[in-house]
Amino acid sequence: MDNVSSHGTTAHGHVHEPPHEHAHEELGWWRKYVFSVDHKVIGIQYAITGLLFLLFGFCLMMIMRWQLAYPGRPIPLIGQWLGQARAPMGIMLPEFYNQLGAMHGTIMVFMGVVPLAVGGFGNFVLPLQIGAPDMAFPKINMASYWAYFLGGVTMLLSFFQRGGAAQSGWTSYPPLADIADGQTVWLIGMVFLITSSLLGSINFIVTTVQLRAKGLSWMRLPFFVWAQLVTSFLLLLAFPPLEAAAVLQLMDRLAGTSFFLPSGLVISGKPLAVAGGGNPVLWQHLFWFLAHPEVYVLILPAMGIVSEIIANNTRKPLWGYKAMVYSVVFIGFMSFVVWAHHMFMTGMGTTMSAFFQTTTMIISIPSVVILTALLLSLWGASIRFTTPMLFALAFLPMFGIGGLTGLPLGLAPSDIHLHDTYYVIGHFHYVVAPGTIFGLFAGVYYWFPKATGRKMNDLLGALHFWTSFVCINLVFMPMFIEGLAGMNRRMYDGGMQYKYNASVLHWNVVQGYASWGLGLAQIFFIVNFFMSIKWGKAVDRNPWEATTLEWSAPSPPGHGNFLTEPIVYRGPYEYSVPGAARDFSPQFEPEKA
Amino acid sequence: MLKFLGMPIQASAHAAEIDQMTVLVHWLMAVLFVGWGVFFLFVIFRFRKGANPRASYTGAKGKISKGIEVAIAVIEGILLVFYAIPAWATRVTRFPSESEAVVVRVVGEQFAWNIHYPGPDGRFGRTDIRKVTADNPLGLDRTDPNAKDDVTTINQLYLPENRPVLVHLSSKDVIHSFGLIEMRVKQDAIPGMTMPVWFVPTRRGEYDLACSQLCGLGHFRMHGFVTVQTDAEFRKWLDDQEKELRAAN
Amino acid sequence: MHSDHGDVHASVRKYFMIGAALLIFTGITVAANLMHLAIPLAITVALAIAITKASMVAAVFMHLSDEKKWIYGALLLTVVFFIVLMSVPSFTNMDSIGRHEPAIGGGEHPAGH
Amino acid sequence: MNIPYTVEIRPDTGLANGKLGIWLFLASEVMLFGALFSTYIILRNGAAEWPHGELSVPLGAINTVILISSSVTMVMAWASLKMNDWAKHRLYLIATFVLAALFLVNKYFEYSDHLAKGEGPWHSTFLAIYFTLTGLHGLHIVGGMIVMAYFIGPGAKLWRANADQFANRIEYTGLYWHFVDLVWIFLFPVLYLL
Ligand code: HEA
Ligand code: HEA
Ligand code: CUA
Ligand SMILES: [Cu+2]
Repeated sequence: MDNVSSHGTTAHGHVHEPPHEHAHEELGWWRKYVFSVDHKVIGIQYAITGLLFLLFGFCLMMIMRWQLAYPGRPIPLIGQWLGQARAPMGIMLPEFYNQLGAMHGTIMVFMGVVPLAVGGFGNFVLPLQIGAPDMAFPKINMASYWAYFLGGVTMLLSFFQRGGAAQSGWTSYPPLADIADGQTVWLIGMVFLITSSLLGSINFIVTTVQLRAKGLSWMRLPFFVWAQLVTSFLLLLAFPPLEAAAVLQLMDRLAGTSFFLPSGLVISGKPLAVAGGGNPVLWQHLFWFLAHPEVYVLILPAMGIVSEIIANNTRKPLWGYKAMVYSVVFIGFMSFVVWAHHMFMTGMGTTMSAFFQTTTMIISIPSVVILTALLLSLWGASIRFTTPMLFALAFLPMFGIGGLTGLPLGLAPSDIHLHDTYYVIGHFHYVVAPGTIFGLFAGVYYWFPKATGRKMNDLLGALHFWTSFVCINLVFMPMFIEGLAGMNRRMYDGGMQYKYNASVLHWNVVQGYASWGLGLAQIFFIVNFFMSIKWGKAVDRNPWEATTLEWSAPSPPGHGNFLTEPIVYRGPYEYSVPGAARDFSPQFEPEKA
Repeated sequence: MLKFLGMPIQASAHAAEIDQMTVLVHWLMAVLFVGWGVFFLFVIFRFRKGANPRASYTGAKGKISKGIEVAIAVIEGILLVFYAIPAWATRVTRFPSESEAVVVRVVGEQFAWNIHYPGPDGRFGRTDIRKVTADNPLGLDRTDPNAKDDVTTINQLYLPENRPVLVHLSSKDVIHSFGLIEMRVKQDAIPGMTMPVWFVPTRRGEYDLACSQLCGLGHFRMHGFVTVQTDAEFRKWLDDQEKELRAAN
Repeated sequence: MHSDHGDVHASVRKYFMIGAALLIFTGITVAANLMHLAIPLAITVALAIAITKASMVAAVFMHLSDEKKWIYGALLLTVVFFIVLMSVPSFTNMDSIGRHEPAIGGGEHPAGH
Repeated sequence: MNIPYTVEIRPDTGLANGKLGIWLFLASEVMLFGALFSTYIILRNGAAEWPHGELSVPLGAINTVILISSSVTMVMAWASLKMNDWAKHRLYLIATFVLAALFLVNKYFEYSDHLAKGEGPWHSTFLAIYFTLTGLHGLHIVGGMIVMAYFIGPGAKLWRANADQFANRIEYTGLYWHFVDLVWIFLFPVLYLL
């Protein structure tokens, strides 16, 4: 029956296929660069928007680091532009500090890293790597970008509403988030962003399952594709509960319900006039049900990128590719059952805490496996220290620090001391900043030639790497010292009122200068980026002598990507095959090449 | 290692246990990080292109990595079963009985800690949401016989040394977190819930009571003070409070 | 998939029969409600019927009885995580050391001798 | 440029792209409503009492009947296409649309009844859940109607150009529509009866 039907439809389909509106005729400028349905254009739109948001989110943080270094001193340069409601006489108000913190977290996670890693690299690279002409649903792809764009604009505009932007942390715990200013617009923005991610993830899964080139079996997929596939499943199944929670919080704020408001609240000395009966911990469960998988959404694409680059620059196959694939699938699966390790202090009994501590320890093992495989891949290599490789190599120990410091947080008793301190901030910034962000930088340097036909400058690249590497460690390493000493996070004055902080306060100044230094270091990147688009060294299809399919397409690839239909003959990382003429045997070259 | 980690003094009976746990994990982390780090530095030096122009297709051999991974899993398991779970269980199940402990209610609000002692009768008075005023943030109903001798303070928690303390923690408005850094105590105060928290202060002195959970614009200044005294001093302080109360009425 | 015509013809009858069965089950649910069963029993009955109806819709109208392994796979994964999600209520309340009680006006506060 | 497997079936997976896509979408919808049902259970367990008989069972039952019928007409709209009966397809699709509209009219009466009494979502936990769940479900109905309206109107052209693709699209719309029905099958007992 199946054969019959598929046969019938195929015949029909080809004969009657209407001329696609975006077939080969020339498109106008708008359709080509703005409302494009081409996955490469959308990928680049995502990437540039994501980078701009990263920069913006970082600027917010640089302002905050001034306040932490010099609490209560007027902010130089931009202080007087911030306005009376935010920084009278250039001195930051606590509510503005909280807005910056909440928006930094939100912007970095939902509008910076995810759009760049998934929307940008996923869109641009994934179809190329599996030999597809485009994503499975190009229009949905475009819709997904524009939903993201709208969400982003909504979030940015929220700074200008009365009362300012959201100020209850990126975690938005009620009851605070139910009553604080700015939250409504945040929630509306989140609904857009969530919608965008859902549309995108459906597209990625279908594309990977359906559009793989001939011969590209599952165990021949580049690791990056696996990472994106798992990531998409996380987005698909973990985001809806947060969407539900956002709707409930919106109802609380707009329709006067009390899903998250218990009875008997007294706010500023007056009983709160709501029906009550709600449960504030419910929000935390729904939030972390998403947000724990979300942190793997932040790291897995970066791991994928790093793996590609390591294979390419070691000139040898990834060690333990299969174990890595199983691990990444296992991580994805487990990430749905560890969420409450963010909530040990909400009054958890022994049973539940034992369960979540155990799952947390279990999920650390596959990360160890992947990292170990990547490290062992270096053994016997012939390492080329290209710019992408510098960032990819640095990723390993940096992620190592971030990941290892997750362990004391995952054990509930040690988390008593560390919860909500700078130790947590240090833990996750090591995974997201010198971890993920470095991975993403590596990816930009690596695939830039594919997207533009030109290479980025290596000297500027090396400068960017070394300055960033030094500064970023100076920002985040002291956080462990501060956290162990007990310094709380989200402190407007850096915690200077507390005696136990006295011995570590001076680090705030160091971190301040280091973060501004980190900001300056990005100038190398920005200059390099724009300069290379025009003046970079022109390259051919395969400048890195790589093996995966994207390198068989022209640089930059035209509409439809490949000139001839790609066929895959071997695994993804066949470098230095004994007996081969060259030290790389691409997937797309037949045996006798 | 403890010294190296730079943790604050241990001012409660269970602090050492928690720090020991922290120290053990950090040993594990340090060994892993240094081990892998040395390996990492060695390979990127040894296998740079200049030193090894032709890569090996098969690369590393042997099963050491599997051994290491299993070892890590086993160590984590040991930490979990023998340290973490029992230590947590003591925190959340072995509450001292109300008769042997100093019982005190702590109620967070934006942005202060309300402290409520039951007084000599050992019973907390009734509270009523309609009685909440600026002078009576807890809405304590002084007409209730149990409430007559209740002592309340704002941001001042007095405790005797070496006696178990049982705190009934809650919040009037948003989520706060009761953080006694030096005593390794942290517990969210969640509105609509009352959470028991217990510990035994072991060192006399003045400590900070921090709010560890973002609770609004005054989160950073929601700063309480804990004074740990000898039992006699503590009793005297309570007596003085009682006297003041009677004088006021 | 029901693409050749004879096949679809055969299914049409099935669709109407299932539609009728669904309506009958709806009637039963309402009738059971009129009987005022004890709450736990009423919940069991109502959910049992709802699950039966839902399975019929999914199996027949949505052709799930005859699908491809990728769809089954995706749904299986969803079901697993759905079950995890449905355990959130017990996670929220089951093992909490706290008592549900407002800070103020919770009546007598605990503490005896 | 054509995307492969939009209409024809990929041999190794046995699927066309849209089929997998719509099922993945439904999977995410399962998680969305799952979270809301979870919320319902938590709040109901935590509530001191739970109102009974606040909603009109006849209205709810009628709406159940309407939605179930619309599922039948929807699947028939697709089956008619497969049997090459365009006229019947139109009839069934329009019937589905009308039934959906009826459902909303009914809902409108229910809502306005409550609001007239001043019993909006703010009134009690029960009504908060009732309005949120049915409101979100109602939005899904509206979404389905928009899609149907498109296939009744401008989208119908595709049948001439590419019959199989059109039939597939109707099938996917149907899958979505049955899911909306399926959610209601749970909402009805949970909100109206228990
Ligand atoms: C990309 C993001 C990311 C990643 C990958 C992780 C990974 C992990 N996280 Fe983290 N986490 C966050 C982002 C992330 N986390 C964020 C954002 C928060 C805070 C949110 C907030 O409150 O605002 C957080 C908070 C957080 C908490 C809550 C803390 C608290 O609030 O008190 C916990 C507790 O269990 C935890 C645990 C873990 C664990 C066990 C891992 C494990 O998966 C880690 C496993 C990895 C390893 C074990 C490393 C292995 C590597 C080596 C051994 C090699 C070493 C190599 C060399 C030296 C070359 N994390
Ligand atoms: C992905 C997530 C992510 C990333 C990447 C970062 C990056 C950084 N974060 Fe952030 N942070 C969070 C997520 C993230 N953060 C979250 C979730 C919180 C908690 C919020 C809360 O409390 O609710 C937080 C909180 C937080 C705090 C604690 C505030 C407090 O508790 O009061 C601090 C303090 O120093 C900080 C600092 C930094 C710094 C210095 C960086 C730097 O590493 C930034 C480096 C950035 C770059 C290097 C970007 C460079 C971009 C470009 C160069 C673009 C170029 C553009 C073009 C070419 C067009 N962060
Ligand atoms: Cu109270 Cu922070
Ligand atoms: Cu987590």
